[in-house]
This record gives sequence, C-alpha cells and structure tokens, in this order.
Amino acid sequence: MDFAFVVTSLLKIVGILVVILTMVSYAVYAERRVSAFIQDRLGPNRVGPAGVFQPVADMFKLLLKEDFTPRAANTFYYWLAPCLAVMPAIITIAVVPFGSTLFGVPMVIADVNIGILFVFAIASLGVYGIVIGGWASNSKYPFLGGIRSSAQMLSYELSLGLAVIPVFLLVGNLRLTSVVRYQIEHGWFILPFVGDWTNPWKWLLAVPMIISFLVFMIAMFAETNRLPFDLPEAEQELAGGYNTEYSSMKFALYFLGEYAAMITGSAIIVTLFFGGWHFPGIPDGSHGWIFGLINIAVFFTKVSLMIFIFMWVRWTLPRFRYDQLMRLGWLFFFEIALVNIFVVAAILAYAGI
Amino acid sequence: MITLGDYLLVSAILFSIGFAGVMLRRNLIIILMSLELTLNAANLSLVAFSRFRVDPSGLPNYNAQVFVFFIITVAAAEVAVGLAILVALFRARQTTDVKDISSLKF
Amino acid sequence: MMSPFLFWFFALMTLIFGAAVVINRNPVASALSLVVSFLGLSALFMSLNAYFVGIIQVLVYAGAVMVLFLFIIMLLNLQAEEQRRINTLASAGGIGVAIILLIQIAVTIGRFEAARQTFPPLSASTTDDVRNIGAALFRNYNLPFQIVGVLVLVATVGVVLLSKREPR
Amino acid sequence: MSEPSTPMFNVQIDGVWHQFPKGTRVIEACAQVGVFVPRYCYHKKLSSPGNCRMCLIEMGFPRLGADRKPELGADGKPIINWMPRPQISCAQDVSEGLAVRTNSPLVKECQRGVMEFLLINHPLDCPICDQAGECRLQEFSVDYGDSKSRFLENKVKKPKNVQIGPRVTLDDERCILCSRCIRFCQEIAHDDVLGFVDRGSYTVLTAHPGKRLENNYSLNTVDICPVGALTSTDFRFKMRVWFLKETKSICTSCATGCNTIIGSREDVIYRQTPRENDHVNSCWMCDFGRLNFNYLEAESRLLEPQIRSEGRLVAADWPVAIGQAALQLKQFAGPEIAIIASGRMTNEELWLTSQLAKSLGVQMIDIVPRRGPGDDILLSEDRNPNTNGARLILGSTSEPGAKLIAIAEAVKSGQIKALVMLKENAMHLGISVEQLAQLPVFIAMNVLSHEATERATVVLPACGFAEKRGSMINGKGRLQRLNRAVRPPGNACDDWEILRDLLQAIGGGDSLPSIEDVFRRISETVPQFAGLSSGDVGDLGVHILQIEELPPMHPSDEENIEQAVAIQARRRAVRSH
Amino acid sequence: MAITVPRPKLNWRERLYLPAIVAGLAITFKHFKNMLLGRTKVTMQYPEQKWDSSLPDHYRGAPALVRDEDGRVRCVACQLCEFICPPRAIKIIPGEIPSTDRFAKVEKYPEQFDIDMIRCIFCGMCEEVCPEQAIYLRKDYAITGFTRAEMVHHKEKLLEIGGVMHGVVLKWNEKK
Repeated sequence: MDFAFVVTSLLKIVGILVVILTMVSYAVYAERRVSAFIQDRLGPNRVGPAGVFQPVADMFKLLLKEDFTPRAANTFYYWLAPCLAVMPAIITIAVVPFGSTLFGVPMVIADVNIGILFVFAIASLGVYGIVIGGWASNSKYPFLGGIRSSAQMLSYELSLGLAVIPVFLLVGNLRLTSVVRYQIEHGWFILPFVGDWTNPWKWLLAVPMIISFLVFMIAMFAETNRLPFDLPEAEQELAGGYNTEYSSMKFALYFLGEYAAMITGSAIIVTLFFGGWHFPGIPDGSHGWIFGLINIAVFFTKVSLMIFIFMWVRWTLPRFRYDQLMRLGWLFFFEIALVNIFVVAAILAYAGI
Repeated sequence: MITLGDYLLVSAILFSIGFAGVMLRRNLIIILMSLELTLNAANLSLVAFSRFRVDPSGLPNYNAQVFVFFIITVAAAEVAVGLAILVALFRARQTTDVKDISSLKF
Repeated sequence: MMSPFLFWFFALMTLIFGAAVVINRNPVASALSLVVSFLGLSALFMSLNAYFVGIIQVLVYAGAVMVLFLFIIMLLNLQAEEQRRINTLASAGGIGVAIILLIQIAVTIGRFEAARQTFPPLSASTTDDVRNIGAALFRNYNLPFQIVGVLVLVATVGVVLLSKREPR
Repeated sequence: MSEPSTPMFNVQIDGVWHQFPKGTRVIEACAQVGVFVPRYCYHKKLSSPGNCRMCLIEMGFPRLGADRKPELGADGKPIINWMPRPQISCAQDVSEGLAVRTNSPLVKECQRGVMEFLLINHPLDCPICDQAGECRLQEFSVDYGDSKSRFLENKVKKPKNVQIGPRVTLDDERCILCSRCIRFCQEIAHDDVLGFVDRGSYTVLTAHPGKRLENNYSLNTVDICPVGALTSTDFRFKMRVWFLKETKSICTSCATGCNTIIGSREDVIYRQTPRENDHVNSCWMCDFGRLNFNYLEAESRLLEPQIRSEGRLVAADWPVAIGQAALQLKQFAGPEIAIIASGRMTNEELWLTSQLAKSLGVQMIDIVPRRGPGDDILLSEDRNPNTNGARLILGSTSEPGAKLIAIAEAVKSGQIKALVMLKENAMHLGISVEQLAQLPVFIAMNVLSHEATERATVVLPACGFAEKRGSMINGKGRLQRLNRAVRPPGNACDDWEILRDLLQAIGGGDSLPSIEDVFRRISETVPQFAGLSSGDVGDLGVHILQIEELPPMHPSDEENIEQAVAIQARRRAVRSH
Repeated sequence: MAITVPRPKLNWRERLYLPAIVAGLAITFKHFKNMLLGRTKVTMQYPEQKWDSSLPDHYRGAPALVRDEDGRVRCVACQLCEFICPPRAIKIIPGEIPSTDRFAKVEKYPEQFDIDMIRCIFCGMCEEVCPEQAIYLRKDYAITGFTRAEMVHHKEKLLEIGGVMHGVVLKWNEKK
C-alpha cells in the first residue's frame, strides 16, 4: 500500500464525512422548509438569514437536552442502538463514486468490485439500530415499531435487490464506477435512448428501466423509513415508534441516521439511474481539476434534487397501512421487479445491445 | 504467515461451538442459530480450500465457492422453514423449549 | 492476503461472539452475537479473496436471516430463559463431546501436510469473482442450481403453508 | 316506639294519612314524613313565636255529617273542610283528623308573598355576605320566591357592622327579624341581652342598653341565624363556606365532648360548628371550645423531631429520634422512669402508653388533672376530654392525678432518672426548669414547644385534636370518635404512631398497622370496650360507662340508644360471670 | 355496532394509483412553487406583525380585574371565580374594608388576588360567574415569564391589565 493512497483515501473519507454530516443537518432544515412551503407556511426563518443557522441551533439544543434512560430499559443495547442506526448509512457512501477524478485521484473512497452488493449488505444492517432500539426501550410502542421495521425491511429488501438487476444486466459488472462509465457511454439508464435516438430497442428498453427506477425508489423509501412507509415511527399510531423513549443526542443520532440513509439512498439512485456525476457536455476530471470539481458539484446537485423528491413525496402521500405495505411489497413490487428482469433480459437477448 | 491450518482450526472451533450449542441449549431458536454456526464453519473451510487450490489460470478454485453459495441458499431455506415450524409450535404450545415438547403427537 | 493481526482479530471476533450465541440466556442477545460473529466470518472470507461470498454472507445472514430471527423472537416475545437447574452431567457430557470432536479435528488437521503451508499467491486478479462464480454456477453446476431453485420454491410453499392460521 | 299512653292522631298530609303522637308540631309532623315546610323563626330546640310567616300552610278538618262521622266523597275518602286562611305550621300541634296542604296554590302564593316582603329591605349583596352558601333566605328565594324584584323605592338603611359582643358582629340590614337569637339567649343561654326596638320597617335587632352579647354561648346565635345578620367576628370574611371541607369530630376542650363539624380548607381550619347530638350537646357548643383551635397554627408549633446533641436540640429524622428515645429509655430500670400522660390523649394513645409502661416496668404513670369552672349548660368542670378513658385504660386504682405529687417529688429528689412527658408541661407540677434540665433522659411529646420541651433530650412533635383520629370517653361515659380534618404541619406525626414506633423500638408490642388494630386490642384487653369495634362507635358515639342516667330519648335516635342499652346489658352479663 | 363503509369499485386506471399520485404530487408542487415565488404567503411573522387590531370582540385573552368609574376595585372577594375556575388558577384572600372608607358599605375587598397564568386555560368562566362584573378576559395573549413566580399575576398586575370599565351596572350607588 503506498503512502499516497492512504493519504488521499483519508482525505476523501474526512471530506465526504464532513459533507454528509453537513448535508444531514441541512436536510433537516430543508425538510422543514420544504414541508412548510408545501403547506403554504414559512418554516424556520429566524436563526440567521432565512433561518440557515437553524441546524446549528438545533444541534446545540439536542446536545444540551437531558439525556434520559428509562429505568426498565436494557441499558447496553439502549445505548448501542442509535450508533447502529447511524453507522450503516454513513459506511454505505464509501462505494459510491461522487465525482470523476481530481488531480488524477478517483473520487470514490472504495471502488470495490461488488459495489452494489456492498451497498445492500451494509444498508440492510441499518435495521438493527431500529429493532434493537425498539426492543431495548422496554416499552410497548417502541417495541411495536421495532417489529414493524424488521418485517418491513425484509419485505422491501427483495424488491430493492431485484429492481437493480436490469441495470447490472446492461453493465455486466457490479462495480458502481462501471455503472457510471457505462452511462456516460450509453446514456443514463433512466433515459437509455439518449444519444442513440434511432434505435427502437433503446426506446423499448426505457419502459422496464423506468419501472425498475420506480420500484427501486419506492423500495428505497421503505428502506429508509420515509413516508409513505414510515410505519416504524408512525407518530399517530405508535407515539413516535422506536425512538419514543429516546431523548437528547441519542434521539438526534436516530434522526441523523434517517437523513444519512436518505442521502445515501439518493446518491445510489443518482449513480444507478441518473448517470452519477456525469452531465452531458461536461468533461470529466482528466481535463483539468476544475472539471473534477464541477463533476462533484453535478453529483451533489443531483443528490439534492433526489432528496427534494424524497421530501416532496413525504409531504404529499399519506402513510400506508401495515397490511397494505406488506401486500404492496410481496404481491406487487416483488413480482413486477421479477418480470422486469425477464423483460430486460429478453430485450438484451434479441436486440443485442 | 497464516497457513491453511489456521483457517481450518478456526473453522473447527466454530463448528465445535455450534455443535455444543445444539447439544446444550434447550431453546429451539438458539438451536437453530447454533446450526447456522456449524454450517458457516463448513463454509469457512470450503473457502479456505478454494483459496488454497489455485487453478492454472491463477484464480482460486471457484467450485468450492459455488458449494458455499449452495450451502448459504439451502441454509436460508432451512431457517425459513425452521422458523415457520417454530412459530406453529409456539402457537400450539406457547413454548420453544425442547424439554417441553416431548410428546409425539398433539 | 491480510496481515496475521487482522486474521486473528477477525477469527477471535467470530469465535468469541459465536460462543456468546451459545452462552447468552437472552435470545435477542444471542441473535445479535450471531450477527457480529457472521460479520467477522465475512471478513475472513474476504481475506481469502472471496469477496462475493463474503458480501453474500453479510447480505443473506446479517441482512435477512438474522433479521428474521429477531423478528420471530420479538413476535413470540421470548424472554430470557429463567435460571433452570443445570443438569451438570448432561452439560458436561455435551461439552465433553464437543471438545472430543474438536480434538479429533485438530489432530486431523495436524496430520494434514498441506495445512502447514501458506496460501499460494494468485497470479490473476480476483476482482471479477462475481463473473467467475457466475460462470461456474451456470456452466458446470447448472443442474444443481436448478435443483436448489426448486428446493427454495418448495421451502417457500412450505413456509406459507406452515405459518397460515387455520380459518376458524 | 312511643309509649302506649301517648294518644296517636290521624293526620292527613298532602292527601296521605299518617299517625303522629299527641304533642307533635305540625311542621315536625310534615318533616317526619318527608315534606319540608320552609321556616325562618322556628327552631326545634326553641319556642315558636310564629313571627316569620314562612311556614304558612293550609289546614282543614273532615266535614262531619249529622251523625258526627266524616262525610265521604265520591272517591270514598272524607271530604275536607279547608280553612279559608292559611295557618302557620310551627305553632300548631297535630290533632285528630287534621288535614294539611303544603303545596296548594294558596300556600305557594303565601310563600312567594312572604319572600317578597322579606327581600324588600334585605340587601342583595350575596357576593359579600358570609352566609351565602348556607343562607336560608338565599335558598328559599330560589325555591319559593320570584326571580326579580318589583321594589323600586329606596331600601331602609340600618346599622351595619355592629359589634354586639366580643365575638359576634351584627348587620341589621340583613336581619329578617326572626328572633331566633333572642329566644336562644332567653331560653338556652339564660342571658337575656337581645331584643327588637323601633317599629314596622324600622325594627332593628339590638342588645339591650348597657348589655352586650358576651356569654359563653353567644356564637350559637350565629349558627341559628338563618341569614347573614349575625356573624362570627372570628370567621367573618375569612373563607366562603362552600370551600370548607366538613369533618365530623368532637370538641376536646372539656369533658363534655360536644360533637362538632370542623370546617377546613387546604389543611387550614377556619371554623368549628356544633353538630346535633341529643345525648351530648343538643345543637349547641360553647364559644370557648369552638374557638380553641388556633393553637394548631401557632408559631411555637413543633415541626421536626429533635434530639439533644452537644447540649443543643437538633432536628433529626423520625427513625433516628425514635431510636434515640428508645435507646435512652432502655438505660434505666422501671422504677427509675416516670411517665406523665395526659387526659387529652385518645384511648388508643393511652393504651399504647400503658403498653409502653408495662414493657419498661414503669409504675410511676399518671395523667394531669385539669379543672376549671363549669356551668350547668355544657361546659364541664373537668377540662380533660378523656379522663374516663385514662381511668379505664391506664388501669390505675387511684383517681387520676393522685400519683403526680409523688412523681414530682421523685424527680426533684433525683430518684427518677428518666421522664417521659406526653402532651403535658411538667413545670405545672412544680418541677423547675433546672430540675428538668438535669434529668439524664427527658422525652417530651407535644404539639407546641414551651420551656419544658426545650429542656428535653428527645422532642417528638405530635398532632392536635383535628389532625388525628382516635376515640375518647366523655364525662358521661360516652365513647366518641375524633376524625382527622387537616394534615399535621411539617414532620409532625400522629401520636399513636409515635407511641407505637417507640414501643416497638423498645422491644415491646407487635405490628399494629392501623389505628383500628389498636382499638381492637383495647377491646380485647379493657372489659368496658369488649365487643366493640371502631366502626360501632359511629358519628354519635355509644355509651359504655353508666355514670349518669341516660338523657331523655329523642325519637330519631331510638335505634342507637337501643343498641347502646343492649350492649351495656350484654357487658353487665359478661362482667357478672 | 360497527358501520361497514362500502369501498368504491375502482377501474384499472384508478387501481394503478399512479395518476392519482402524480396529481397529488403536482398539487403539492404547485403550492411549493407558489410559496417560493411568494404568491401565497399566509404566515404572519408574529413578533413583528400582530393581529391585535383584528382580534374579534369575543376574544378571550388574559383575565384581569377592572375598576369602576370611581376608581374602586369592583371585586368584592366573593371567591366565586376561585370556586368555578376549572384549573384552580385563582387564589383570593379576602379582606375587610375599614368602616372609615368611602365604600365601607361594600365591606369586603380582595386583599390578595392571584391568577396563576401557567394554570389559566382562558375559559372565561370567571368572567361569566362574576356577580360584580369585576373580572374580564382582556385581549392580552402574550403572557410570558422566565420563572413560575413571574407567571402569577398579582392584584396590581391584574388591575393594570384590566384598567377602568365604563358602562357596566353600577351596584354600589346609594339606592341599593
């Protein structure tokens, strides 16, 4: 292992951590503003110009609040759970290429050959934070939230995995950088006909790819516990669900985990379907460091837009009922994703793309 | 350096732990978990052998890894069936203790 | 290959948490120990250049199987076992059998010549082992693969049948 | 039932025939069958002047035919000849064949008219008036009066805020001239000081020239005043009556043991009023007992248990204080210890004290007698409320107080090393402060601190009469109950609990979780209590000692008396065995 | 008895839900966009803007004691408000007016009159029950304090909020 690799990797880790944590706190702020705007309100606008320092105030508030542990709680797991909720979401970002190259250094922390599997594997660990938190609180509503969460994760992970198989059928590689490179050459997966306008197969391919995207995105909503699938924390039914008994920084960690998972999910969606850091007409980082920076900016702009969609959906759709959620996952998304794979495979076989 | 034997030893210890778990514990859930441990001990041996036997192409022998793949699949199916039986049993008997499930028929 | 330090670290993690599965009285604690044990095992797999198997290990075991375990434990609301009087003789017997088994295997490994050798270096990159395993799976082991598929299908049907409540 | 010699009369009330003994007043007859006739001037313990006219009813007799038999109407019932004018029901006794209508249109018209007249000069300032909430004028105005006034002229101005006595304030504007207070002073208190002067609308109530309403029963006029004219200077404008929590209890200022209602709010006692009990106090009580509750909030109230440490009294926890007291007492043998108990303690406390004496082997135990001038109305010469209880439970052969001189001498001579002083002041026995201070062990349980408690080695703050439960035996041998109206301030503790804990710390006595258990133990050990449980005592108490003849029976209390007589008969039978 | 609500039969287009979801998203986005462009601004910037001028007549703000035209505290300490107050926020200690006072006929006045504004629920029952028309719910709503003790309005504060009430029934003139 050469020294330069270690240094650049560390720099990338620190950089991405700072960016993600900042994004998390500002995602909370953005969520409040977006929700307010959708409801014709203003949202937080007092702390600093247009309320931009609200996250800082929130952070201090959460840090200074009383940290309360219920007497009946299982203390060790009660403390462990919030950490488990945050870690997977942040680890996952390691394999996502967030830019082309900068000074010749690839802008991805770990370019592993099993990229998407790594994402799924680590993301699926996120459920432990919620389940253990709900269980260790030793309180009925958090417990119900934990049980719901475990069942929900199991149901939607399948659809999540099946939905991206068409993408990798096309790419022929699980490496996320390969996915991006393929999209640069052949057009984004959400619009596979771009650049090859005359090919009718590419137009036909767009249909399963859009279905694939929709299923993946919806499964991602469920995976990140976002509305309309936020059953584990359904305030109206479960009084806050798994984090009911949490307060202060432990509660904040859950919050952090949820938003970090949302950012990671958005980053993966962008990488898989929207060409990652690529934007037509902008060259990659090998043409100069300024383009490298622009690539990174493009990536995060796309992620931000995706986050906006997450929020937009949250403040539009009502929550699913638990049985509806199960039925949707097992009887609809699972099947449609499965059929989708065969459709894409057939198109690939016949069109020879 | 780490030898093949080290991996095999770890695998053996893991297997013994799982084996002891199956023998000692009375809770069906824990017994199922211990079974998983033994299966994974086998997996470790297989992967170690796979890596040890390098093919002429310069790659590990993937036959063993395919085996591991099958074992994981079958184990997952086994867990699903096992837990389903467990739930059915619990509904009927309100217990998961093997000591309490001693009659042949109920 | 990874350094001996990392190997022993992950090996001990696997073994200690594996033992914790058996020792813990609380089923939830057992399940969580098993998750950690599997994570260590996965790291050992990766140390053997088996990235695909390693990640599948996490994905299937830690991500799905153990969540299912936890779900069942919580659904049935299994509490920590009460301290029953341990049947010393039976326990000693069980542990004894396990230790005897371990000694046997250890002796066998000790007599095994190849066990003392280190792993030979790989001349090709294993970064594409997903493709290689896939090729092996679908070319050489296609029939077993199909059979496993049928098995999983049968298991699914069985689970559905087993967990269905009889309509009253 | 009533004696057979009393003739019974048939009386028809609102269409239903009833039987009443001769001499029953019509208003009482109506009340006995559940028909309430409004009244202001009538009071069942006083004479009937018939001057308020509120109790007007229609009366009549059956029409008699030529054969001197009542004529029957079409429905087979006698036809009543109604008198053309309404009559007052309070001054009329029942007679054979009397018929009464209490809710006919004429009666209602009369009641409305009387109410309107009464309200002409009465100020409409119920928000201010202290009587609001228990004011008869207010109540009857709602029940029988009109909702608005037709009176446009100016009201007559009369003197307000007149101090007619040291404890009573008079507001003449509110007076409706019912004369209850005048008759009370004449007939019950035998102190004829009140009267009406001037005529017509200008009639006012006043004290006779040169006299004041200052007898010991003056506050009873406040109780019987149906409106807010006579008010207690002590209670006036302190608290609205609807806030008061009413607790049935007894007065502990003398051996009579008048039944009372303690009115308290949020642990503050605001007033004490008599409760009707014809065996003890009729409807009255003396001013002395009634106002004797303010000491519970005195500055000198003991709030914390204290133990003497390095010459100073320091606050301590209860277990520490009790443990210290027990430790100190156990240093000495029985003959070196003396207990001065009090006739103000309840039976339960006295029993625990006797157990304490028994387990310590103490012989020197007595209560302090307390005497004052009595009168022949209610106030007793014996000012200890429970002398009889002490006599029974402490089981001494001599009269209470006989051993006190010996105790005092023994303390002075140094023969007594440890003194337990329960709710008394040893200095009254002639023991000086210095002698108390020299005692190695001096345990004082009291409500208020005084010079003697300041010399104590252990101070145990106790409860006053309104803060504890228990039972007492009054001068006539009637067992009555005290109830807790307010919680004790600070860390003060129920006396019986202090004594029980002390008893247990010394090593005697077993667990007594509630005061009912203590009572049960008394009933097991003291023959006069045999067969009684604390539930049997009831609100009105039971006679357990035959000290005097039972007072004359009252019809409403027959059952209680029968019960008491039966219990006594049984007890006599037990004792004769 | 449970009521069964019949579910509407949906055709295949409706069963797809996607058009409905898209329509919903469009609606919310329209609101977002309008708000972003400042078209539908309905939030009032509270401490700077206040709606005091548009408070309705029946607005129930802080309860307060009033004086009559003679400057006398109308309250006679009858304690009816203390009695009726559902959260028991009111505490009154009555006092006696000395006979030398101009209004000695009133006899009684509140020596202490405390309303615990932490407890007050602005129900207006005290105003309704008051026989002397002495307590009114005024339009003050911003009642804040740093301590609990600060949140207890004493008599002086209540009179300051209440001010003088004109045109109510004058009970304590000579006629009565």
